[in-house]
Amino acid sequence: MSGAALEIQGLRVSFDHPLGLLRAVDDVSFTLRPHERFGLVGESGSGKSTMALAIMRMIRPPGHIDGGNILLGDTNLATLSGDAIRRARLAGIALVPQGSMNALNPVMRVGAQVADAMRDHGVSVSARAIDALMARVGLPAGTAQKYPHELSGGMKQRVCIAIAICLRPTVIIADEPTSALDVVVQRQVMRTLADVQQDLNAAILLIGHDMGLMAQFVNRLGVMYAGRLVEIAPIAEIVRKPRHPYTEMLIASLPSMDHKDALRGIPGLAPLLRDLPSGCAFHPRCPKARDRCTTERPEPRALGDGVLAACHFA
Amino acid sequence: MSNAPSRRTVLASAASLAAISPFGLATAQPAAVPREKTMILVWSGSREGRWVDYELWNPYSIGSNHQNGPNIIYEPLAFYSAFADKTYMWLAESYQFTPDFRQLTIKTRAGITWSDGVPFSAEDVAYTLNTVRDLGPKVKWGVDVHQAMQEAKATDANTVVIDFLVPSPRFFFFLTYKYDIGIYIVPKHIFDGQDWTTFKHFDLAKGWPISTGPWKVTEASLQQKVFDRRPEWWAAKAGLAPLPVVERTIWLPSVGEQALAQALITNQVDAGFGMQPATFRTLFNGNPKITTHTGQQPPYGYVDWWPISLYVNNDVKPFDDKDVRWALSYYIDRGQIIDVGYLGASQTSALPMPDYLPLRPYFDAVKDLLEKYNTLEFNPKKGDALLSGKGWKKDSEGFWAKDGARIRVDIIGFGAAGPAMGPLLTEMLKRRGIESAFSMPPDFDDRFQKGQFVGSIYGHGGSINEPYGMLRLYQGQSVAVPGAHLVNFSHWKNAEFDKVADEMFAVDPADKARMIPLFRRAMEIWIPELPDIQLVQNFHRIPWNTTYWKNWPTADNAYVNGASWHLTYPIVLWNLKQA
Amino acid sequence: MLRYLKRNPSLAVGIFLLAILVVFIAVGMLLTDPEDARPLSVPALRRPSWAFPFGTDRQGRDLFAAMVVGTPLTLRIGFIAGILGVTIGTILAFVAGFYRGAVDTIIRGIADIGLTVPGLLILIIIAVSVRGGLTVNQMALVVASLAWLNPTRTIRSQVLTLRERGYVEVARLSGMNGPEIIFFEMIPNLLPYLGATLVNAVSAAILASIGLEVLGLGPLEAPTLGMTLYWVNFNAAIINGWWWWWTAPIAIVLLVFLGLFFMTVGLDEIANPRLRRSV
Amino acid sequence: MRLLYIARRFAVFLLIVWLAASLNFFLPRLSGQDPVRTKLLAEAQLGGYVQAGIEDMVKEYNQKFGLDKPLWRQYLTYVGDTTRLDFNYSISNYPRTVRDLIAEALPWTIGLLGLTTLFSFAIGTFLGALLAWPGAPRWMRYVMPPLWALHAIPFFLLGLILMYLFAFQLRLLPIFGGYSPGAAPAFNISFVLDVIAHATLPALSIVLVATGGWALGMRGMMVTTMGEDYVTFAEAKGLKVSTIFLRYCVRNAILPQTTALALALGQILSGAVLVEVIFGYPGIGALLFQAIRENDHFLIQGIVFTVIVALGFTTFILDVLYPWLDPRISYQRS
Repeated sequence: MSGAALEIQGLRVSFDHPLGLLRAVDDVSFTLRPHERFGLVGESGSGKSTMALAIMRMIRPPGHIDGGNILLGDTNLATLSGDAIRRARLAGIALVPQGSMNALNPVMRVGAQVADAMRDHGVSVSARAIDALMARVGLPAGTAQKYPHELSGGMKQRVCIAIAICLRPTVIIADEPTSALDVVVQRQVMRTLADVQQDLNAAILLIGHDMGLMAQFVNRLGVMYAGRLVEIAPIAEIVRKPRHPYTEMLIASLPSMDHKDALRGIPGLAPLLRDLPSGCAFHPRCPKARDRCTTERPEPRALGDGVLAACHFA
Repeated sequence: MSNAPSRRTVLASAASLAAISPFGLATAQPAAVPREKTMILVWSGSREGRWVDYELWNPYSIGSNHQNGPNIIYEPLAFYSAFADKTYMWLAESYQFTPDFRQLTIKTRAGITWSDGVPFSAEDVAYTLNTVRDLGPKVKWGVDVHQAMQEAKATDANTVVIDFLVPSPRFFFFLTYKYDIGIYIVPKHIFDGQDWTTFKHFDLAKGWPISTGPWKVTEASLQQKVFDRRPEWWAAKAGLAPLPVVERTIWLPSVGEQALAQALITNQVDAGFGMQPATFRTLFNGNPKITTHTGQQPPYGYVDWWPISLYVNNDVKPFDDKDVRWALSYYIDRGQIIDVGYLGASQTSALPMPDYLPLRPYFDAVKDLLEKYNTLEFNPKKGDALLSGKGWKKDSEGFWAKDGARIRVDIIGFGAAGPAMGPLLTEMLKRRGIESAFSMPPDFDDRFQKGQFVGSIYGHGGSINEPYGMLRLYQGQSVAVPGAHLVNFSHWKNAEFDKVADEMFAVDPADKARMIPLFRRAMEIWIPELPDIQLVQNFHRIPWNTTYWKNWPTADNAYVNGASWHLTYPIVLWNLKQA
Repeated sequence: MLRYLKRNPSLAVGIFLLAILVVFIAVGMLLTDPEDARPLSVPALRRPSWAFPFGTDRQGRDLFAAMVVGTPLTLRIGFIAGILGVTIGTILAFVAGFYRGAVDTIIRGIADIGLTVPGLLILIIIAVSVRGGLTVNQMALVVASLAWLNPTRTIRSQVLTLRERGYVEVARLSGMNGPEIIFFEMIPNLLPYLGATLVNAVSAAILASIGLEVLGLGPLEAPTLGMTLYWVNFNAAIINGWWWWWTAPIAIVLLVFLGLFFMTVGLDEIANPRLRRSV
Repeated sequence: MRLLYIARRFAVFLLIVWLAASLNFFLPRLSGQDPVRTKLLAEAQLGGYVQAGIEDMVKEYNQKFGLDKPLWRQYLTYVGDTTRLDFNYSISNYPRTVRDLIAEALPWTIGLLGLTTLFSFAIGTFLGALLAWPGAPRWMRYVMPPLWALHAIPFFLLGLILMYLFAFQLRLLPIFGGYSPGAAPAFNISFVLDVIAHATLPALSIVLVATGGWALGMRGMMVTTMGEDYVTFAEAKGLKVSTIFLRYCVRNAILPQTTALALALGQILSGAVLVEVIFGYPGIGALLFQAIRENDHFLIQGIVFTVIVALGFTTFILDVLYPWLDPRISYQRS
């Protein structure tokens, strides 16, 4: 389908483990339209970070991509060869790392870490251009000369954003960009992210588990469970009427200003990829679970208004 | 180029890696001499492969050692070869004692000049002896001359008259070069006014060191010492000795036995230093041209004047008892020591004297005593009998003990002889019930001199051509030689023996009629007492390469002993012929 | 345990090598008479044969017996010095690392300076100063005198990291005093690391003792590995072609050091799991 | 901030030097042996003829060396002399001064030790880094085990084996010494080649052993570094493999290696002493062994002091360089 910034078709990623094959991402498909902000939520271990790495073709042994296509515009990243995929990274599709990670090389000045990224893509860059880039992400002058340990968490994250946008990619993947940052800084970082998206007219895939943050930032939301995409819907729709029981419980566990009843958590634990429950992986924790759920795995069905859900009774 | 060391700080030289050549860089490279006219030898007197004393050509100065080169520069009044029992009168033409041995007149040879043209005269001899006497403990031989000599006067250009404090029949022999002993005669016009303890007598530009001998130092550095032949040598003109065929001899510092072996095999070197018996087989099949004093047969060398024994400190109980000493002697199998310790390449030694020609009559005089008291007998039963006779009994672990205390002989050793025999001796004693351990303390000499030992492996610097030297080693105290610092390593005291030794001191060594009975009387006391346990002769096993040079001193051509570090080495140098 | 070894090949190899050594010594003890390790027991300089599997040396020692008797002696020196070194090292490390303050700076200063000085030089000076010959036990003490420096430094750095860990804070808050924390909280967690440091200290101690012995500063009678090499060097065995005289001790020294080395690598992996992934 | 850091490090260096000097003064005297007597007796004994009047000669010499003064006076003069790098005469090699002996031996040890250490450090580190890198060539797998095995052997043992193989059996290389006997040192090619030929075996026995050690150390560090977040992000940035390998992984992994290098210098020198003694190499190691064997107080003091100062100085240089390598360090200290 032309016109999509990023299209994932039937992506499958699994890890070899002494006790058998772990399917971290199991036949996931979705489309990211240009200029769109698409959110991806799910408990930890649901495969969302693995998805991000798979899209960037950065899965290391013992993991491997078993199948599916990753269409960035009209190039299929899944089939790209070694150096081609390297050139595609950052130029075509860029990653903003997790806030908690020290993603910057501790012994190099931050400016140099932008410059070397561009140089390795054959783009020469002047110090003045870097300073301008820094300014665009809201960093004070002279930040380029500083070392990572001399910057605050928020500033470091903005440097990462600067790096992500330096080659004007069409898609930016932000994998929990504000984790471990306090709320004030969180807001500033998300504001920066939004501004840069305006400039670049790029699409953003925001991965995280903070439904509140998602609600304020993304246009459409996808929910991952045990390696599968169980529901996709426009944000307003999903908040108003979640179709998949798991989404329903996620939304319910959100504290809201208007009604004050007790918070309801989701019983049980995320399933171990080693021994997935049969049929629909959610059935042991699903209040609407019936016999059919335990035997037949529900495939995602379009339910109108751009909503998809993988549940027999949605 | 002045040889004073430049004030280079350590750190500066550490930084300049290019300073591989230390400041001792050889000056002008001496003119080339063909290899077949050059004799190259390696001597182990150096320090880890470097001639640290390359500036020292005054054998009396502190730190100097005549073995490292000065021994072929300063000619003596006379040479003595123990092997040939022959005296070469040299700078001295003749000498005459007064009957009471209180005065000695020496006639020096005329027509001898120093290498700077200044004539040699009796004045040089008198000056040398008087200065050595005055410096006393500050220089080598100082104390020996100080004790015996009152004054030396040069009555005319060729006569020196020496007056003694005590009758000294052996004084001229003491002056003579033999092995490591002899007085170096120095040029008065150079040495006069210098401080002998620090004067180096080394300056190639001035032709120093000045010498009457056939060898001139043309290069001296950390790496090598080069001597070139002086054709105008007086002795060749006087027909006393042939002009050496060797035109240049290069002396190299040793870096170890293995390097020497390799250098000999590859003909880089013509003569080496004393090596271990085992290495000779490798040398012979590495280079058939290599030979020794005894050709390619064991013991691969000649008997040195320094027989080795197991000293036992007679001050330490129970070793003051001669029966215990004899028991120890009976427990030691000299045959096994020679087979295992020296691979068969050695000889036993019944008395603490070498079996040289001039000493044979003395050995014959005590042959019967040695048969009665065989100092080399290996007879454990006799040893056991002696010990049990004195109340010792073997304890539960088989060690001899008396009222709770075991006999224990801890042996210390040094150099080559120590490790070669030490472990074997301790093993033999342990097998017979005597506790023993061997060690090689770095301060061996200090402890051996001070008597801080029970057992010790050491030699005897005593006799060469007459027995007095050996008797002096065992004197408890001496009346004849006032203030003499006595040796007596074994701390054995016997007044009767001391008297006989003092009596011999005043007897002319040539007067065999009186010397032999005196020696017999001394041995009748010494042998039954056995102050220390006799073991083996000491051998100098020196490899010679006959590729370029022949007529090395050998058993059947023993004109002198072949040690390059001894004072008699010039004799070898003028005897060498081209191969 | 066996299953675990499969996952940590280095440790397995290490233990296997040392096991070979132990078996060699045990079997050796049965086959030969230890007395033959003393000089003059057998004919000298015989090539390896059925009668003398490792050949004989110049002083009439049966080298097989010498190795069987000598190896445990060398190991004993190594273990005594190693264990002494690590015990002192651990105590000092905890005193310095846990209590900090002036004591820490002093101990750290001594350890750092001590480590910059080449250990062997000081050992040589000490060995030379000992009046009589050294016995095997004295040798162990001489080597132990410097063996504590490295353990002190390495364990102290571990203590510093552990000290900041959460469970130590919790232990302190729950009223446990210093020594209790050290014994019940910190040491159990440090055990694999202490193990690795001990094996390292033993290996270093053996190296130092062999170094001293080769220079002739060891117990001259004992047929230890180092002393055998001293006699090899003294008798210029290499140039005289008696190859069997030095091949046996060097082979055993190799076995000892390789065994200890692989054990250290193995123990390191336990102490630092990240290393395990990519052996 | 930088000057304060350097000043503090220099103060530590001076403290080490002072401690070394004092330790160095007392240690040789510990043995209670009288070096002058030992020297004179050894010399007298050389000739087999024991000099009369040894006691008096000893007094003379003691006076000349200043050994007859009370200990504390000796210590004061010693400290004074040391500041001027004048270590008095060498007793066993009189009349040569200790400083000249050291000046002659130091270049050899620096040449042998300096080059082999840097060489093995560079190769070892590079090999170790490559080994941890998944993209490394296959044959790397087979280079490492032998190097690891070699690392377990002490220098001098490998030296013995190499000596047997190359010098004795194959007669390719000289067996002993710093240069062939009789070769007068000069800056011509033949002498330099001669020195290189003599240094090959000792150098090989050090390099082959040390390289394995550095490789192992580096491999461990690389494995840890490759797991760091900034390496993953570097990959996400689409950097070239070489950039990631060199500027991100190796650049960070090498930091602990350099500290290990500073600490290892002391032990390397210990090993080198034995290599020098076995190969008769005219360096500081052999000189020190001879000094200790002859209990030459001044020579021991001079050498141990020089060694400690040299090591202290190298550590000081590494300390000062370290912040340049790792910016985080200087930040923490100020």
